[in-house]
Amino acid sequence: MENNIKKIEIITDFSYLKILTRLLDDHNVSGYTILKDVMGKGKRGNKDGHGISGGFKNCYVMLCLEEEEARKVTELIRPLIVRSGGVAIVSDAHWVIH
Amino acid sequence: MENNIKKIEIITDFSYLKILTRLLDDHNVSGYTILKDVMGKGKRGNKDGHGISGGFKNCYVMLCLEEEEARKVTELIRPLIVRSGGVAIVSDAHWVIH
Amino acid sequence: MENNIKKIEIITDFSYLKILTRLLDDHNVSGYTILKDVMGKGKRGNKDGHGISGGFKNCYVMLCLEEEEARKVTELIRPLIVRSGGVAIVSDAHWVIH
Amino acid sequence: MDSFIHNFFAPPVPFFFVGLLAVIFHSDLEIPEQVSKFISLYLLMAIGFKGGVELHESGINTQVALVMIFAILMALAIPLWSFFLLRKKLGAPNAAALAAAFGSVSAVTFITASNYFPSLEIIENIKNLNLPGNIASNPKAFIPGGEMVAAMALMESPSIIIGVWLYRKFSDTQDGHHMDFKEIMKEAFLNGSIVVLLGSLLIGIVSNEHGSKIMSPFIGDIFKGMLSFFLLDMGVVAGKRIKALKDAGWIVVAFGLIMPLINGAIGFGIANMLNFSAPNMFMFIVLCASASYIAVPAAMRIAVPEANPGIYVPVALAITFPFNIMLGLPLYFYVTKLVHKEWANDFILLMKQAASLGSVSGH
Amino acid sequence: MDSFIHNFFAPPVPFFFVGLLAVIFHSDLEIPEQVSKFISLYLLMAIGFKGGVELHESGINTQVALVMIFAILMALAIPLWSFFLLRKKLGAPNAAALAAAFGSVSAVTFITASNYFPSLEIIENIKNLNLPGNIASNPKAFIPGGEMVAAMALMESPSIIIGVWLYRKFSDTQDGHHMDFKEIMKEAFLNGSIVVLLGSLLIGIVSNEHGSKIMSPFIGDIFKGMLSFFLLDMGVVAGKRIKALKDAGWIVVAFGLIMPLINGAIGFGIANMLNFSAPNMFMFIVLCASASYIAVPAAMRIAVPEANPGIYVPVALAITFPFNIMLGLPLYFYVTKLVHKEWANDFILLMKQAASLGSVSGH
Amino acid sequence: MDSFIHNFFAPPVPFFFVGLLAVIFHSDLEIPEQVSKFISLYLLMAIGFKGGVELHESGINTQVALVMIFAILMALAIPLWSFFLLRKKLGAPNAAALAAAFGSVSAVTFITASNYFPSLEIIENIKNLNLPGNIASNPKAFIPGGEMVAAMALMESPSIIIGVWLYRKFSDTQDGHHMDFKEIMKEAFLNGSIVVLLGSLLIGIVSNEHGSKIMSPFIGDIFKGMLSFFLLDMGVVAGKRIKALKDAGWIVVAFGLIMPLINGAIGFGIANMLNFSAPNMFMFIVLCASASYIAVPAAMRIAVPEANPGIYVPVALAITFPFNIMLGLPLYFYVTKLVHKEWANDFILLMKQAASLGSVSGH
Ligand SMILES: Nc1ncnc2c1ncn2[C@@H]1O[C@H](COP(=O)(O)O)[C@@H](O)[C@H]1O
Ligand SMILES: Nc1ncnc2c1ncn2[C@@H]1O[C@H](COP(=O)(O)O)[C@@H](O)[C@H]1O
Ligand SMILES: Nc1ncnc2c1ncn2[C@@H]1O[C@H](COP(=O)(O)O)[C@@H](O)[C@H]1O
Ligand code: NA
Ligand code: NA
Ligand code: NA
Repeated sequence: MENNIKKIEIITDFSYLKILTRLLDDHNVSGYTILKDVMGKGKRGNKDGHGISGGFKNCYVMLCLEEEEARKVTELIRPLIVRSGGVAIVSDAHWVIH
Repeated sequence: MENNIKKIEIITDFSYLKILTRLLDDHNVSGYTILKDVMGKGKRGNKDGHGISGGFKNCYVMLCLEEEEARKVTELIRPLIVRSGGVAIVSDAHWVIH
Repeated sequence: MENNIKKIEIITDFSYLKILTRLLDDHNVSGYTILKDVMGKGKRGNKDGHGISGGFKNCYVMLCLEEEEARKVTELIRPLIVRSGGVAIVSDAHWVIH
Repeated sequence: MDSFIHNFFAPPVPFFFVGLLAVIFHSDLEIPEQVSKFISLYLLMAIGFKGGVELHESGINTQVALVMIFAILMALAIPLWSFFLLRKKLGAPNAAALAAAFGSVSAVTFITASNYFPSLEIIENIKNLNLPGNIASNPKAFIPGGEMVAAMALMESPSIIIGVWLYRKFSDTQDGHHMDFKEIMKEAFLNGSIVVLLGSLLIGIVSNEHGSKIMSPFIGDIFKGMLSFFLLDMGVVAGKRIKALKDAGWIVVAFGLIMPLINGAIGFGIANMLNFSAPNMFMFIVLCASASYIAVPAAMRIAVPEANPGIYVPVALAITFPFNIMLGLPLYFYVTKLVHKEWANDFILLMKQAASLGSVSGH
Repeated sequence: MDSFIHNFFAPPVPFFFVGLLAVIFHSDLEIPEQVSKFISLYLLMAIGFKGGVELHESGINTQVALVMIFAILMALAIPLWSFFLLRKKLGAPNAAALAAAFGSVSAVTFITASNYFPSLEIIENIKNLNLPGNIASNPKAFIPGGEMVAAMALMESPSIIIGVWLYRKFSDTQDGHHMDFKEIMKEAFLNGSIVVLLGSLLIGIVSNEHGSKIMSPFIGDIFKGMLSFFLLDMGVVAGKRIKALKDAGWIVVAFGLIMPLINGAIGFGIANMLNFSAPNMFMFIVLCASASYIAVPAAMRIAVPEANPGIYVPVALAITFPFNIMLGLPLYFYVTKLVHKEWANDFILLMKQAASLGSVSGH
Repeated sequence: MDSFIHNFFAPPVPFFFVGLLAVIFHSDLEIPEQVSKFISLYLLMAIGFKGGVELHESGINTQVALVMIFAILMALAIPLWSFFLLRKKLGAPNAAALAAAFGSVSAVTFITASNYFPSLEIIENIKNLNLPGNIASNPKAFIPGGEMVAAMALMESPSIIIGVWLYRKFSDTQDGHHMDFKEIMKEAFLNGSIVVLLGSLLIGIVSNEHGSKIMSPFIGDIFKGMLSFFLLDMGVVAGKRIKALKDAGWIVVAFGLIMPLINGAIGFGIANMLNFSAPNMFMFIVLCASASYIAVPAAMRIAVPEANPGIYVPVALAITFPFNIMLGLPLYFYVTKLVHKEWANDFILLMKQAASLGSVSGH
């Protein structure tokens, strides 16, 4: 419909959210959206969401970016996510409004 | 896999959620899904999610619609999102079950 | 960019979350992500999110899977979602990191 | 009807109407869900613990045993007649879900009802003043026994079994049938509410008087305020659900008003037959007349997926619950006093003493 | 300045600074949002109920009527001069939003201010000791009337109307104009805070003394602790918002400090002219001087989308609010005592008695 | 073992087991996360404030200074021997994370331990009755000093530094090394718990007796109830985590039981050497023997990403914590009484008086 963009979705350990957003901020990424109460299951076991003891909860970060910036961000976050665990995917989308 | 649909995703200021859903209801949109605790960062600054003082929190609305209805909804929401800020994107998907 | 995957998204009645995840666990699905506070509207009326009386709240489950596994999971969940209501969609994505 | 006025205008009950009116006038008032869960767990913990302490003191006697046995029997029987009354009009799935709801209990109705009685502390205080011999000699006669809390816990789940059984027997479409029955039982008997209620009851029983005094500011003093807050929330949720009833029709509303009267009347008959003490009689009627809008709907949502939660939840929550706390409780108290005339006189005396003492009932 | 020290170092106020410092030192301290909503509803419920009980006792007399009338008038008038003071520097949308904020009130400032007075219970306790005749004969003279709570409720929303009207009249871009005015009114008058405040006020009025005693441990005893907790949260949020002011410039900060003084001075003039009692005068000044950072911003966000919440929220929350609770309240109390000399002497006497009694003020 | 029975059956401790059993029986009982954060902040606020008030009264004397210095030394030393004990079996990353956890403290264990002592108010009440001279003359001898709260705050973070340092020195894979050390320090010393604890401690110190009385219903009266609620939650979370230990093996479970005994014994030796008062000795042992399952795991998750939170969290939370509150506390109290024989006799006398007074210990 409108011009093409890339949508990056990251699900990782909640403890790393502050580091991740600082990284994005330091590189002046145009925008991102965060969910803080994210549960799940993966290679590192069950994240049942009880935050009191740390490390058992995820966060979700989503970025809608032009192809160029998306590629930059992908490289930026890769080493962090390797360390913090979880998944990061990218898919195609289109702007309706920005 | 199955028949094609469009997935519309809207992230905007939480204060506008009631207006947005009323708009969708008034036009008998077939269905939508809402997340209420959404943080993020964009052109209008940091939404750190503390709702007590209003205007620092986002909402997320997602609609899975046939192409036709998706186009209608896109036009419907455009003026509102322009006013309330945030982003709206559309992407391709397929029904598994509906 | 990287190798292709399928992203399955399920939105259904919150009461069925435990049954759904047990089903996924029983079949050793590689991973999934869960949101627990999901509102919305569909054929079965308004889910305004107040959990105290049950049945008025949704959950959201997302799976990033290789095409093969995605097909398996699709068939796995179909009968459950038919019973519990809601929608399930599938779309294309790519791994950034896994 | 004096107790009606009293019950209607003094907290906690009127907060329910603040919540209800807020929704009717489209206010955005909302009690955060996690807070509402916290307060509901708090109320269960408090009522369970208090019941346990009382049960520890009374021990297991004949009345305690009778109360518990007949509580379970009623929880199993109420769904039967409720189902056959409702089936024609609502169909088997909805009838089964509603029958299960009426067979179970509403903890908040029970808790609100317990406000009709003064606390033991107050009675003890009065004892030191001048009371006629019959009151002074047996202050416990003026409060419900701890067995009523146990009865409430016992009544919460059995109706779910009957409801599911009725549904499977009488439903045409056989959708939910492949659901594991064991699964449903687990859902029914191990939901968080019951665990906290029973756990606190047990702790109340084993912890000596010492424990009871430790907990008193938390479970006693702030109890009515927390209940007020919860009823505010209930009003909001009931207001939201009530809209769904427009589609369901007046017959459903009528059921929500008649069923508590029928079930309450049968409960009254049994309590009378078995010579329950006045406070126990009142509470037993309340248990029979009230309907579950939390535990049972949660189980029915899975066990009877064809039933419409837009019907069975609002009936229990937005019709039967407000009916009970507004009109039902005064009525049940009135008939209790009718058959316990002597007790009623003493009770009035007691409450006057309590009032003149500057003390308050029920906390 | 004794009351300044007292106010500054005794809870609840210093918890605000703990929150503020936590943010400044980049701590991850965060009060969960739902908890913060719960405590804010709790505070409104408590203050509303207490006000209702007091209003029930005082009835509607001339002062009550005058307080309410002039509260509304001030809520309508303050935005007018505020707007024209602010417009040049900030532009019409931001000026309208800030004007509406200053015309409205801050419930937490009001509640913190009410801590300057002892509770009625304490005064009654002292009465039984030896007090000079003038105090003993009229203990109510030492606490604000319930009408002040009503005044607070009445002042919360009208400024929104004026703010929107000013914006529509003086703004160049005409963006928000297609917004339904009725919509905005509903948002303004039916937000949850007002409903709980007014609802509790009404319940306080209709519930007899009995109801008041039932609620006392919940709304009285734990009140200061809950307020401390809330101020901790306010400190955290204010700390987060304060950063946004760096971009907005010093002029905005100056407004946040000057406006409460101007509005408070006018409130003082009116209270003096109309012979408000000392406690009512103090609370009236506080209402005029405080600014809304919850209800009004929420309404303005929709009604005036061009206004920058990064300006009007921090001014009210991170400048005016701390200014008021730290420096404003002692100042307003000081001028109140200046014009009520005799009352002030009696008040000091009363507080000494309260202290020697081992009792505490204001809960 | 009398205190064991008492501790085991009276609230708050048994609520831990309700939570644990709920998980074991697959109940859906869950305390909402935001509520659990609220209660944990509440507990820290209460204990911090009380400690501050006590510290204000005692001032800084030699024992206060010694307690604080040796608290820090223990927090730095415990991780060293813990690491070398654990490294062979668990590898450097897991050993470092667990060592840091054992060097730090568990606030809830500390708070539960403080329930062993009566409150100052109760002692004062008894003073007015008839007490032997040695008790009456120094009631403070029967409660831990405010310095113990300060010691707890001081012990919370230093072990993180040692843990990270050990990991970096002894780990083969050098993954986390590029993490900013300053970052980790900030995480360690500025987490919300410490800020609230220290902030409340300071407010307790500066606020006069007046402030202390204001807060007493909030931080004192409802404290045990809130703690009960929190332990219920801890039971649920511990139950969930305990499953992860099946994979980790019995050696890890053994560590969780042995480490508190080793660390507690060393703490006992130091306290004995330095002539700590009996209550301070007991609390010092508790601090040494307890392990952190909140602050330290959060920091380790980032600083030592290779360590498995499925090991170090359950050891601290599901093994060491229940061991301490069930068996550890009575044991530590027993050895404390062994070396403070005279004190122990007086203490028993005091508790008997408290019981006969109808009062309760420790609130
Ligand atoms: N295949 C997947 N699909 C969706 N979410 C996943 C997948 N794998 C992992 N996740 C999410 O990422 C979190 C961390 O994953 P892991 O590090 O693999 O344990 C999990 O708790 C899930 O929420
Ligand atoms: N490029 C983006 N990608 C993802 N989310 C965005 C993006 N831009 C804005 N948002 C979201 O939309 C909200 C409002 O955006 P804005 O109006 O640009 O401040 C932000 O707080 C983000 O949550
Ligand atoms: N077309 C749709 N687009 C997005 N979400 C939907 C749609 N239809 C249903 N949903 C979600 O699925 C839930 C259950 O749907 P239903 O069973 O149709 O009432 C709704 O409450 C929505 O959250
Ligand atoms: Na019933
Ligand atoms: Na004002
Ligand atoms: Na330790």
